[in-house]
Amino acid sequence: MPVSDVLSEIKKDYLYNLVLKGERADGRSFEQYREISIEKNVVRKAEGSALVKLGQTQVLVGVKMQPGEPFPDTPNRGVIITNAELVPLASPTFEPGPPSEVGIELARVVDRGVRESKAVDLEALCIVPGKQVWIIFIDVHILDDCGNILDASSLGAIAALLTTRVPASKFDLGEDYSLPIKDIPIATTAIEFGDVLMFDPDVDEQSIANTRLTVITTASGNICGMQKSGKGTLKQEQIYRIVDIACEKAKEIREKFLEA
Amino acid sequence: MPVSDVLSEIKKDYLYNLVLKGERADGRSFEQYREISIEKNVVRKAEGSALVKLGQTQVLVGVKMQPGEPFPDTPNRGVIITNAELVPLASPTFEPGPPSEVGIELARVVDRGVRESKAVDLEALCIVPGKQVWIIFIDVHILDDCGNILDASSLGAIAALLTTRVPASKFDLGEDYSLPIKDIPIATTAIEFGDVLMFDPDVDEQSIANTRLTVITTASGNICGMQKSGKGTLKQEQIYRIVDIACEKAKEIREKFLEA
Amino acid sequence: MPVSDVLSEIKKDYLYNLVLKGERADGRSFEQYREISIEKNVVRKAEGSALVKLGQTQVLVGVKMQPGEPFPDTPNRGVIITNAELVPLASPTFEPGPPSEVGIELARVVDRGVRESKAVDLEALCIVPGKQVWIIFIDVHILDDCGNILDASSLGAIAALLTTRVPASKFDLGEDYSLPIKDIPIATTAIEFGDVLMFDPDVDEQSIANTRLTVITTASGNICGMQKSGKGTLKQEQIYRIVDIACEKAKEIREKFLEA
Amino acid sequence: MDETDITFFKDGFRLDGRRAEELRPVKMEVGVLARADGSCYIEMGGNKVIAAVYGPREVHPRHLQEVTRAIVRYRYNMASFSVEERKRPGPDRRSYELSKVSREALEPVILTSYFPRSVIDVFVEVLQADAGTRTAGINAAAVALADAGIPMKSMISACAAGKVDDTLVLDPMKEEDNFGQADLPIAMTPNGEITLIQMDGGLTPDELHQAVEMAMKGCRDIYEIQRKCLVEKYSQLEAPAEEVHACE
Amino acid sequence: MDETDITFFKDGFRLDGRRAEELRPVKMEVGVLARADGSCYIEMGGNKVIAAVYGPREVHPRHLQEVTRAIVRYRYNMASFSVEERKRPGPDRRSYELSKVSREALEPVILTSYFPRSVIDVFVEVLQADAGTRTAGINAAAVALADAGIPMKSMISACAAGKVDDTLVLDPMKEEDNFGQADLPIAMTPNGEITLIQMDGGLTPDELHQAVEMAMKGCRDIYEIQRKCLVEKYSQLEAPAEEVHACE
Amino acid sequence: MDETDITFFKDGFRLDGRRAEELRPVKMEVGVLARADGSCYIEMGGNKVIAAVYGPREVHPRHLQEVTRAIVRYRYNMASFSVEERKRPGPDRRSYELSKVSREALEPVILTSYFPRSVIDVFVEVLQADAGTRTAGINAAAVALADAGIPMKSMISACAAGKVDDTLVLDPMKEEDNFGQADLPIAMTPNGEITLIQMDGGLTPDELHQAVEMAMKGCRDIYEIQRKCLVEKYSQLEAPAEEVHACE
Repeated sequence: MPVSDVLSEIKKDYLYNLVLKGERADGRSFEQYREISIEKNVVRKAEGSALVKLGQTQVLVGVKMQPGEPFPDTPNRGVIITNAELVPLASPTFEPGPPSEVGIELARVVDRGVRESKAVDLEALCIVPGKQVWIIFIDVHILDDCGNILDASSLGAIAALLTTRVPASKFDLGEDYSLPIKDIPIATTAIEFGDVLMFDPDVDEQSIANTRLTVITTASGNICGMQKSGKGTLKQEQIYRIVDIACEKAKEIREKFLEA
Repeated sequence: MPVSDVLSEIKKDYLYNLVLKGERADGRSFEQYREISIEKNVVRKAEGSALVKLGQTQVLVGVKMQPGEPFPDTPNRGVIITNAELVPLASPTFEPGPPSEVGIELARVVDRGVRESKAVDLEALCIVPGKQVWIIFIDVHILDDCGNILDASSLGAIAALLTTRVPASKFDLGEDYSLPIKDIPIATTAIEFGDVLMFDPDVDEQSIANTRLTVITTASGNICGMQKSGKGTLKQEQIYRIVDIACEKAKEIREKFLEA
Repeated sequence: MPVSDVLSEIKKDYLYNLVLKGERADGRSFEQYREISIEKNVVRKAEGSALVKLGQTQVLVGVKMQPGEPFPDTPNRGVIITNAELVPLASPTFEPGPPSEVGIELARVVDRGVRESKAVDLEALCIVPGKQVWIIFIDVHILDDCGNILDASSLGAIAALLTTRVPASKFDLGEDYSLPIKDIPIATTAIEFGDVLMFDPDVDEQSIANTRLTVITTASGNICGMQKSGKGTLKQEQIYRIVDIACEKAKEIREKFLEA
Repeated sequence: MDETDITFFKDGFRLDGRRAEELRPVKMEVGVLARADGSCYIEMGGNKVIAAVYGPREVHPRHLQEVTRAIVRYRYNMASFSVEERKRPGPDRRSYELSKVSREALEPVILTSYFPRSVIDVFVEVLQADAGTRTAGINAAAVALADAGIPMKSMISACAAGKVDDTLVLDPMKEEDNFGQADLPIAMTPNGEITLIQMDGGLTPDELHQAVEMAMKGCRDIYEIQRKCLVEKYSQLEAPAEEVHACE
Repeated sequence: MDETDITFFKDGFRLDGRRAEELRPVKMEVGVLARADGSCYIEMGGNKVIAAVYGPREVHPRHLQEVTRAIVRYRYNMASFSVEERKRPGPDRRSYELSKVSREALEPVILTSYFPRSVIDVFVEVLQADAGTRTAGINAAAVALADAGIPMKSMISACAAGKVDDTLVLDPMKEEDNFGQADLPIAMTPNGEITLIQMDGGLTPDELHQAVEMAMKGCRDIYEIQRKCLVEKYSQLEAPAEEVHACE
Repeated sequence: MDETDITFFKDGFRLDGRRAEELRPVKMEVGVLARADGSCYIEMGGNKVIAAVYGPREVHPRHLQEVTRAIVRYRYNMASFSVEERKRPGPDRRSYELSKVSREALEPVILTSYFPRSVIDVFVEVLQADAGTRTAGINAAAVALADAGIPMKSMISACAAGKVDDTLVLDPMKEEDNFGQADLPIAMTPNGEITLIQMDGGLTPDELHQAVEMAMKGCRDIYEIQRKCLVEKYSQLEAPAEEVHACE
């Protein structure tokens, strides 16, 4: 693949020169997100769903629920299972087959945000203690990977959960009701490139950066999850700075899209 | 594989020239089947079995039965599970490993014939409604692929079912009895090659044809299954013609081999 | 890999010339084992464990137990499940992924020794007849393959079983007790090379030999398992000779390390 | 397919108000994905399906390469949440079969000899399923191929006919499929060359002829929608000649 | 292996009427498959096993190639319906082990250096199982190799000895295997070079010697049947010299 | 992480007698395996972990090769018997994630450009687990890389901070991890360049700063142990210059 190597070198130079001038290819400031849109309840067959667009990135998240057995160590709590499909439709770099390392990490970080923020009231999802609880399947389906699918997926997950109706009547367990949501975790991702921190990277920016940090924050402004990825390093101060901005960004997104 | 490419070109020319003269390599007419033989109950350990020979093609089908759970949406019916093993013993083109696309399609078409013709009286295979029914495993084992294994497998499946004894005594469920059979579906396959339709293709004919159509018919002369395969096209009239001849052929085969 | 081929030819010549002189590279006699050490109870989380060193070869065996269902044909007996992991840490020739043919054979031969010698009193491991029995997982973890991992694994398995405490209290099934052991099977492996039989081969000796025979003997001096491997042949007398020496060696090892 | 007590027709209209020979509403949008070389989103009744095309591109693994032509791959996949009961992610036997027959429905019109040693990948994701996902997928995939600029001899359009309450109907929806007596999906070129035909259920030879006719009529209706959709997009862009050619 | 109440001997005869040192009836047919390069069908008592040989042929994947010799692959497989309780299709741990030891039983006599960079594939399908399928498979595979014209130093013949009711028996059948005290399969050349030996159960050193002798005697009986079977086929055809040589 | 009734502190000491900012006892041994190119065994409290390094060596399969540098692979694996309830052998989703972040914790310091087209394989086996296996694994792996003579820009040291009973603690053990309120593992160079950071639970921004400081302090303590361990081994051997360099 020498041709694509050459192209990526040129692209890297181009983006690096922009960075020196304090610019990004699409004219955004370093801390600015691309345009966000969230369309809720797009899949009628799911108990909850949301289509998130982050610039041209598109992620569809569906939530399905069914009764099942609790884990032995949490007999009175519902269960969350998060899965992500990086289907080859979404990017030339995705391949069919079992989840890749990247897909597994993405699903686990999305899951961590929902779980550690205690977004879902799992105690309220116990049907028969120790015997039967609600199982929540959060399925993340990437449709178009134009960068930062992690933030988009995380946003899609909580947006879909916010629309979810517990399908009690379908299983003769009373009337349907809205899934009880207690917090709204938001993931915010930045990359480090040439000593600059850029938020919400697009696919080209992502490809040239060696380091990425995702910070997930709760409605009360606490941090409930972090994940560094990529084979680069971060300085302590850079981490603190990303955390600070992540808290701000998350607040904006939460208020604008999810508390309406 | 340039050598095999050259050979296949030569073979194609040879067969094409024969077709122009209205002939097939083994002297059959276009609608004529190779010699058929069916040996029943060849595997003592199976509840039913049949070894079908179609010319040199050999397929062994075994039927096993055991009690199990019904599907939730059909609580009073037995369950049929059809599987095909295209083991590498049978052809240089078969490979060990999980079922290939071709093997899966074959199993599903054989299954469709048995299922859609309602050949097996599934209601009669309920043991305890909603709890326990008979599970029928139809296992197709290809031994020698000399062409048209689909018709041979389909024939083997119904022949094996016709010999099947429900092993009730083995599971303390009363006396053994013959599996109740209500119809005898027969699959008939033709290929299209140079505007000619050839039935029961051998392995060479198959390899040069772009299009194949299988038609499955019931004892009453209705059609219960169809499957086109291959990357060619068919005209509407060709389909009708294959259906007409398939009905005739199926009638002959049914009367000669399965209603004796 | 022409370089490694050359090296292996040189190594083969060297070892062969040694054999002609009646010698081995590390100075042992043909029937002599490398130094053996057994460290018991090295893994606190396991019900029993043992780290076996055979020269530089290191194998760690852990035993875990939990209640489970018996096999239908042995409703009153505990169940043994033996697994071996040839993790890539242990040898440049081991690869990550599902167990290889070599790993499966190793696990099955270790299992055979334990099972056929009736080393574990399985009847004593019945909890509720037909419903619940103790399941014993013997997990063999190869750490450093410097040859003859089969004997080391087999030794590790019985040593770990001898230290195993049945974790009854953890499952509210009464007080913990020592796993009832009735026999101590020992595996002894020899290779054939240039008409000479060498016991406890190291990794180089193994690589040049075409034939290997493992003989497993019980405390009473009977043979409870044998396995030839490799693409060479053995003469009848060679087999008898290996069996004779295996009985002696096993007696020595048993007395020295396992009956203390 | 099973008997039931549902009344499928009322005053000559179907459960959703359609006549027997009427298609469900179709919505089609081309070029909906940024990363793919071609793409198309389709809604056919309750089905929501998206197709993407990548290629011609290099083949991995190499041994699948063909010296004289491009290979075509087709992956039909259902999202876990697309159906009533959650589907385990990944392919099952059904999706392998549908991928095969769908690929074979498109291959006859793709000019694969233009691109030796390469692959044309077609990916179809079912986001919401309501009977007829394979035909919806083929319709979207054919448009996505055109959108990707893959040279084709003609468009491919697909539609099913079914039998419910002893009546033949076009484009069966979920209830008609679940409790119907037959299902017969077809794909074809605008000239009526059939590239996919499957059938299950029970039809007399006469019914079969009628069902084939009906499904072919449905394909022709779909074709008009596909054509319009592509013309709209490419007329805006002043489409280069080969693209227009691609849709005919 | 388990204790039971079955009486295995009556007046010195076994459950199926055999004497202790008697083989079950063997039926063998060579060249039973059209596609394979060599093939053989065998019945040993209730066992029905078929073996096919393909090759020497190209190795895929390539990295398995050996520069100086052919590799040999052996796949032992049981049909789902070959046993009392249906077996899930595909290989399990037992079949991996049997494939390995069976391959190693045949490799010593195959002249692999004649065919560098190629593979000789041996496929064995157990259609009906009744104890002794590995030895039946090896017997059929050895004949199939000869039928495929693969040059061999000699034939390979296989047979097991067992111990039931404290008595050694040749070629144990299912009941004797299930409830027996030991099983010792052997494969060897006509000269008595042993290429496979396995054992499980319990034998004193003395019993082991006797069991080995008994199994070797069984192998020699099998060899006569293999030889006759090949001679019959190839004498009809006026076999070329190397084929006769192949059978020793 | 869950609420519970356990009292985690008594008179300012933790369950195992440690102070809040104290590491568990660490035992480290380098060069413990004969076959591997480099290896290290570590005990951190109840954790027993072994790491091996192979390479630089040839890459299989070939298509993973990089023209300008070595690739690094890292496989984190738990022995079945290393945890309370037996773990099924083989990788699960957790181990895939840990393998990825651990590899990315080491890659920044490995001079991969010295070995184009090759692979450096790092294998980590958890023999006994007691919270903190990923950091223990990274610590052992970094030393094993040095032991294998792989050129590195610096050592990597890893340690976690946690929050229990609203108090920040260094290097949480199993009980503190299971019932704690947060876990924050870090890996870094001796200069404080952070190569791994993960977090779950709940921390205020202030607590986060303190926890990062605390974990970094732990890393520095670990680094001293790693250095001492390598110096001890290589001073005995009169270590060549590049090895010493490797640890600094």
